[in-house]
Amino acid sequence: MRWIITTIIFFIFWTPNLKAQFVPEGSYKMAGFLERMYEPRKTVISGDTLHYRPRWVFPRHIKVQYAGSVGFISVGAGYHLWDVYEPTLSYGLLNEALGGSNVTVHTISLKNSFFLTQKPWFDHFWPKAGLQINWGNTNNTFSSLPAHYPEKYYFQNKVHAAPFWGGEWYQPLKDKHLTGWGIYFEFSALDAYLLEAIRTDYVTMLDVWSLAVGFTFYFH
Amino acid sequence: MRWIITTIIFFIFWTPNLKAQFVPEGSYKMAGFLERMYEPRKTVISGDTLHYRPRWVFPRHIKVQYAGSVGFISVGAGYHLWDVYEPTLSYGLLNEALGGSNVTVHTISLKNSFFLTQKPWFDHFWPKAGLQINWGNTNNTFSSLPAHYPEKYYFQNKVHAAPFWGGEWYQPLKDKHLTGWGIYFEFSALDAYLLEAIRTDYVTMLDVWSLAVGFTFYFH
Amino acid sequence: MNTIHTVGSIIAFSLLATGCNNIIEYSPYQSGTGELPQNLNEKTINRLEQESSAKFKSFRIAIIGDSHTYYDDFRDQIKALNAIDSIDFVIHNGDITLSGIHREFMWFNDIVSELKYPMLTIIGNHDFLSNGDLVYQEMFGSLNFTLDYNNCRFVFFDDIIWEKNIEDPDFQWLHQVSQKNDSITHVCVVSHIPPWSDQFSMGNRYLFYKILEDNNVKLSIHGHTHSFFSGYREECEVPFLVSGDATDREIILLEIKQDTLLIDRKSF
Amino acid sequence: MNTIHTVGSIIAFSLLATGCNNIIEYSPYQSGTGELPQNLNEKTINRLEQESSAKFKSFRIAIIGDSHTYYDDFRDQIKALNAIDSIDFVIHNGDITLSGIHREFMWFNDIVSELKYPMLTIIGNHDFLSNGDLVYQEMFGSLNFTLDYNNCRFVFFDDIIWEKNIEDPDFQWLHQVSQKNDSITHVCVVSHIPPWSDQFSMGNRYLFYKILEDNNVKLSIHGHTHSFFSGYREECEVPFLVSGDATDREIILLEIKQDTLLIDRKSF
Repeated sequence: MRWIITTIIFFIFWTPNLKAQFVPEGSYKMAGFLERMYEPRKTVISGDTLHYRPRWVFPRHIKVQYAGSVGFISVGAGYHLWDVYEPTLSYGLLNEALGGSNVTVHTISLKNSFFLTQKPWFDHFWPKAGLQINWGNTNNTFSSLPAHYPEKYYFQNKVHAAPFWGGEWYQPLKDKHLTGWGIYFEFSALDAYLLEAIRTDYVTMLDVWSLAVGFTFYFH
Repeated sequence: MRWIITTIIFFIFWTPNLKAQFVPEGSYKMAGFLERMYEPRKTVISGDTLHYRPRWVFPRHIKVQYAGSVGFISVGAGYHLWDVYEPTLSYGLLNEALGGSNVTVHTISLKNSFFLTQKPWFDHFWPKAGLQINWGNTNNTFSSLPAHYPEKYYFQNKVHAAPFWGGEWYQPLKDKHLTGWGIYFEFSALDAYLLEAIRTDYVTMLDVWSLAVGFTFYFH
Repeated sequence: MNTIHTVGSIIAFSLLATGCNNIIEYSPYQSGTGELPQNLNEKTINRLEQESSAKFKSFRIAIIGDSHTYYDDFRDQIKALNAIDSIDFVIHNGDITLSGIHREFMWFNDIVSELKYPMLTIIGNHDFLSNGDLVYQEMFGSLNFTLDYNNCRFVFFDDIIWEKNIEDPDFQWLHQVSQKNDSITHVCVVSHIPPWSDQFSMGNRYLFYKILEDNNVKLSIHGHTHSFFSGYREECEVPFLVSGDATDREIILLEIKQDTLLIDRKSF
Repeated sequence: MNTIHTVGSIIAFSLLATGCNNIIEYSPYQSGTGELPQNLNEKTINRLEQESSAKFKSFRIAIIGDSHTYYDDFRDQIKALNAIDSIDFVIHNGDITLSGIHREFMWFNDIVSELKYPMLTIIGNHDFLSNGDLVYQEMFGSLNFTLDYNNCRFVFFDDIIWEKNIEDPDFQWLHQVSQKNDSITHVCVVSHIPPWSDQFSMGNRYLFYKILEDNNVKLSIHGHTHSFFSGYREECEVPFLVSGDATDREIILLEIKQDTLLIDRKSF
């Protein structure tokens, strides 16, 4: 484990110090299918014409992530809204082959990530933080109790919220599909762990973090 | 009961034979709020401007209905799409006060109604047919079996499909909110009843129908 | 104006053809809306207990069950029952509906109204679906009840568990009303689910057997399995009788004598 | 370059501070990922059975339970146990976690690793949540097991029902291993849920009592209720001992003698 973390830290801080501009547009020729998505389309509603561009619904980025309490590996796609907000919906998998767990866990996660600065640090590093909502599907997790239980016998244990903080080292690209890519790390803390950190002296605020590392690819 | 049905039949066939045009537009001055909903608005998505009219999302009609296996009384709203299709989403209530049932039943129903003719019969009467999806909420109905049952112990009994046929007597109006109104009847047959009609000699195709009567109000 | 009358006639015809009986339905899940007869079991018990003799006297009953929505077979079964001479009463072992919805109770009632013998029903697990348990109670009365007839006691016991979200049957009541009493000639228990079915926990099965044995019950009568069984289970000293469903096209006749119970199966 | 090193140091510090131990977590629901010790109960049983004498000899055990996530109280409880002289072993009556998630098992293990006496745990209903039953089995071994010590038999019995979607406890196994055997001095049963709790159907409760009575069990030990109880229940001839939770800040000491069992409560 340690060598992975060390490699990542090395990687983040020693990549060449190129000038960065976040999600630059038009810096390189786009692929045909992306260009076509930027073209306006029309549809008719109640006799009116609605103009739209397919690009609006096609994701801005995809992420591939290792660990972070949402599976051994997770992949997701998302958007970039109102300048500072980056929602990403992912699916994570943990099983015998991927992560060595003797039980399979499927996790759906909505990562609500916010940019913490207006410009990147050292031209490349964007500090981010936000809240993740993780929805775990495995044995004996439930969002509402099975009918045979008395009311409120257990609290739901399927959905967990997890605040996180971290950052991403962004690298622009001259590519017809991608405007750039980034490598990120995030420390997240599950609500259940935070609760124990608050409630007990035994569990401290340093015991609750789960590290995720991953790559982001940004589309034109 | 009989007198209600008789009154309705009488009403449908003896109202004056006015010239009808289905959902006429601009025949009368609209109310301010409706007119404003027809005005185009703008919003910005990804740097693009999207033009739309609030009228697109405001329902075309509302319905108030008696009986029809979806409650003593049900109210709903819907749209008119692709000329022939009229979807209506309703909520129906049956309880002690409304219908004299010692158990309360809440029903959500999606009425998928289709016009069967291009022009009304006798200038007013539109034959219609379609499929209703009824979702009943009461005791011991479930869409998936509670966890303590073996798999497939029962078939789901919460959602029922019901084909229906009927028609509406349409009357245009000179009103600033409404373009017209209609009184309708529908005979619907729940899938469970149809199944018995097919499976057994005892239940015949004449035993399975449930009558609904109601009013529709059409907005500008 | 002729066409209008044509259309009017079509609608009027539809209304008449459907009999205007079930044509106004507020919900398939309705209950207590007054279209069904009330307290049929209670009325039958009153009638039978009046006709009953104070001392033991041999008699014969018919047993059927699990009619569900096998309406054609069930109608034939009712006709076959009417064709049999001298039955004192009929027991229906439960599952009179498929989904516990109101119209199924109406159809059941319509068919059963042709029966010339008095009939008692016990509730089945299917009759608990939707609001069926409420409709059932309106139509028949209590879910647990007893009949004393010709100095024999019949204990009708609701043993539905899963459909009540895992609720124990009222074993205390069962034990109390089945209590060995030397003045009663025979005690028979009637419940829809036989105790070896999977709705019973291991302990509830054990307890049911124990109550049957301790009270010296003569015969334990059930439905639910959709196939006939008569005889002993390994774990219990009391014999069981299980009726099949309406599609088996048979009637079980039970001859109750001073010293024995005779079981006969009659096909139709 | 100075600022880069500052940021690097912050991250490196975070990693070191968190100990890098739990910092890579694939899922709170993971199981079998190798961070936990294995088969703790089995190892303890092997050790105890080697130390055990062939004939009866008086001994003393400590009983705790329902530690859940009361970690501060639980740590004090472990310290208090260490401060007591001459305990042969400790029994934890189950609910070692709150939600059955992996990290709770790690925290439990971390605290318990300070205990100087051998400990046996029985699974609780909370330990069944998420994939807790799988983590539990990896960490401790079988859910049903026995310990023979100084010619006494301790039967550890998993009686969790609802969390297995209504599955009967293995009463046949319980009956078999508790079987009255004149060569064994005392038999004690340990299970998380006392039989009068609502997870038991009426019949399962009756059956549990019956097995305890028929096998002449000396004491039936439980947790689950979060409050201490010692004595008889109306329906059963075998006495019960129920431990409270970790916040009760007490340890139950059980002195096992040839002719009697002495129960003592020690606050800390």
